[in-house]
Amino acid sequence: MSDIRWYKFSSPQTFYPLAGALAPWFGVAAALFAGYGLYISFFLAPTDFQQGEAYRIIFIHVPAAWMSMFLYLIMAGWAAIGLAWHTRLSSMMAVAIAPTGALMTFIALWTGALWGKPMWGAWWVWDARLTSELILLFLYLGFMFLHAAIDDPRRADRAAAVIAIVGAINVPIIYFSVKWWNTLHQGASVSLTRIPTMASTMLWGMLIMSIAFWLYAIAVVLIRVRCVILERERNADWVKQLGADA
Amino acid sequence: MLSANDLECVRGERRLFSGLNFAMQPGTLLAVRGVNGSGKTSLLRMMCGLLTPAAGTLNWNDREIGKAGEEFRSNLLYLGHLNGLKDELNAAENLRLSLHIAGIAVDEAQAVAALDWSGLRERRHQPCGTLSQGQRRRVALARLKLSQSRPLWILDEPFTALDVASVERTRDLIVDHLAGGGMVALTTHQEVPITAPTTLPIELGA
Amino acid sequence: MNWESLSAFIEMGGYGTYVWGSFAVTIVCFALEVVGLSVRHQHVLHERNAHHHEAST
Amino acid sequence: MNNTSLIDCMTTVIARDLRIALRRRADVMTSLIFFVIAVSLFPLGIGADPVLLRTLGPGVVWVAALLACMLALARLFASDHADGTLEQLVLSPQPLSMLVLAKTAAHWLTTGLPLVIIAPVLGLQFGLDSEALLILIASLLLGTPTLSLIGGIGAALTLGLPGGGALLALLVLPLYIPVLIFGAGAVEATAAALGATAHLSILGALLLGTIVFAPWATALALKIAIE
Repeated sequence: MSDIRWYKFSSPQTFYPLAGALAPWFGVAAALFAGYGLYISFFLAPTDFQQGEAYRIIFIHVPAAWMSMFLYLIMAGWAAIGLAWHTRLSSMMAVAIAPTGALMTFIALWTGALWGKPMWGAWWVWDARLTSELILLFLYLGFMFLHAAIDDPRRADRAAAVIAIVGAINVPIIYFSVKWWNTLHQGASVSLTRIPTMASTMLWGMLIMSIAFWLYAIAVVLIRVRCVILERERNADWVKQLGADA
Repeated sequence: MLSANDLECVRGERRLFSGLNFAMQPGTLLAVRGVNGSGKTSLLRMMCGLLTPAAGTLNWNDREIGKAGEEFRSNLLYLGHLNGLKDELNAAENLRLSLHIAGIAVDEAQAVAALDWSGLRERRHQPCGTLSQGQRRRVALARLKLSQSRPLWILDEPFTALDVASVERTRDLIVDHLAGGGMVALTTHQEVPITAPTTLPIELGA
Repeated sequence: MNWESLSAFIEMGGYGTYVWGSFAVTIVCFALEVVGLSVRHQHVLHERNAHHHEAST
Repeated sequence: MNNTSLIDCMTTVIARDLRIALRRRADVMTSLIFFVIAVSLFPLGIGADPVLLRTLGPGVVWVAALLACMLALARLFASDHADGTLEQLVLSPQPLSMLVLAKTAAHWLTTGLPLVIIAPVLGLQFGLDSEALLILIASLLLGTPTLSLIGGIGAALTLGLPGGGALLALLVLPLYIPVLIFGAGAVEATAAALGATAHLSILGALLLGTIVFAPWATALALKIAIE
């Protein structure tokens, strides 16, 4: 592994206050976008002629599903950077992203089930995307439990980074093999891919909600990375001098 | 030539040592001393590339050992706390197979000769699982006898669990290796006098 | 505004439980995450102060 | 300096592991017996209706083979880690990923191959016809090495960790899913007279991809684990 030491420049100590300053702004922006998005999804978007009002669940289901996928790839990216250049802060970012990504996957699964029940009469539908979402949740849990199982933070970061990279490479393979398996057994009729024909306001609503989810995720990850930094640098002097409200 | 520039080792929250510099020329004995837990084993493992240092670099002929990889490892012999013996295999099999993997082809006669040097000739067909700790250590040491061609020896507590005769034999082998232009880095608790062209004492945890 | 009345809005064309169920799950998850994080943050600061006091007294 | 070639070293690693496996036949048998028992449990659980068993057969045999492979993984590096031979592998002048490939090959010979040999006998229990059994062997022959290679990554990552078994399963099982889908799918496709060439070629592609990538990842994981 090349041993360029970048940690002098992106040291957790300098990032800690920066994250603290940015997080509230992202939080407020997320709230604003969410407000506007909800307004669109409930008051501007028309009723769908096929699914009636139930389709409005896509305004959370689809953003959550997108976020769960993107966050995994971003997590794997940070983990790879941390692994290759031994930058502790990048590994901490990966560790900070994982729980939020897992939460997004959990939300996507729940809203998928709540949508499937009225539409197809079953809480769980072996649809290609829902099944891949479930497997993605296992990949997140694998990353988090492997990281938690190793005491030494350095080895934990590097080992979890390897499984994140291997997982990231497997995500498309898993998706396509599940898609192949789904069309083989179920036929396309039951799959969620047949999203109702998208009136422009619906698309717009989903886009705004996705941005809201993005901003929320950034805010939460920044807050969590501060916790991770504090936990890891507990004995460092700069942590000791922090005021009670830092 | 193996050189270290301000090496640092951190275990958990504790910094074991930092700013460690040394250069091993042919004929140098690096004697690492220190209380238990002062990082002796960590330093040795760092020197053979098993442990990446928290800071600082190690160079083999001015190339960082991480990059010099295969070239560095074909000049290295490492003997750790663990003997590296398979319980199911007998001493001769263990010796030949492990040296083969380390890059030194050894035929049956050479293996038997080395085990004879180690005083284990008559036990060479016994599975290593049935040998005592001292005997297993002597099988591991027999690897030294067959690795004279390797310039750099890194030995972690080579003399533990050995009887006086074995300590004597091993010490002579190390002295010959040093006299022949080899480099040896070792840690030991027993005070075993080893004469070497140049001796570099390293005191850890002082 | 395509809702006649508040009750129609809540009833959501008969799918109220599902739609509001999904939104509830999402909001509860986000709330738990944020609250959990601030608790964790305070805990680390508090625990650090405890060490800090011991060290300095 | 170094007068043993890469191929020499790889064959030495394989020879050593096979010799040990022969002297400790119990390990080889345990995963094989697990496979047989696991497969035989399903009819007891589902009932003996031949039609049902024939449709479930491929899936059951494949899931049991997958679990048997996974259970045998813990052994892959654990004993070498304990007695210090793993350090010798890492310190060998030859590239570690190639030695890991050899080790995984030896592991497959002692666990994967026996499964492939026994599987058709178990397939008969589920009333699979001869053509389906042939494809079952072909799919397992292509699939089980991939399972061992991917499993190697998990085994290296969880080396020396408490609760390694369950953690290994959590890490490795999601990555096994594509192999399971196309493996079991191949046998089902023949039963439905759709032809399994597509499935088998994908299994082959997965195997080639894994041979290239997995040893590198396992070697990296090993270096991290023994630090």
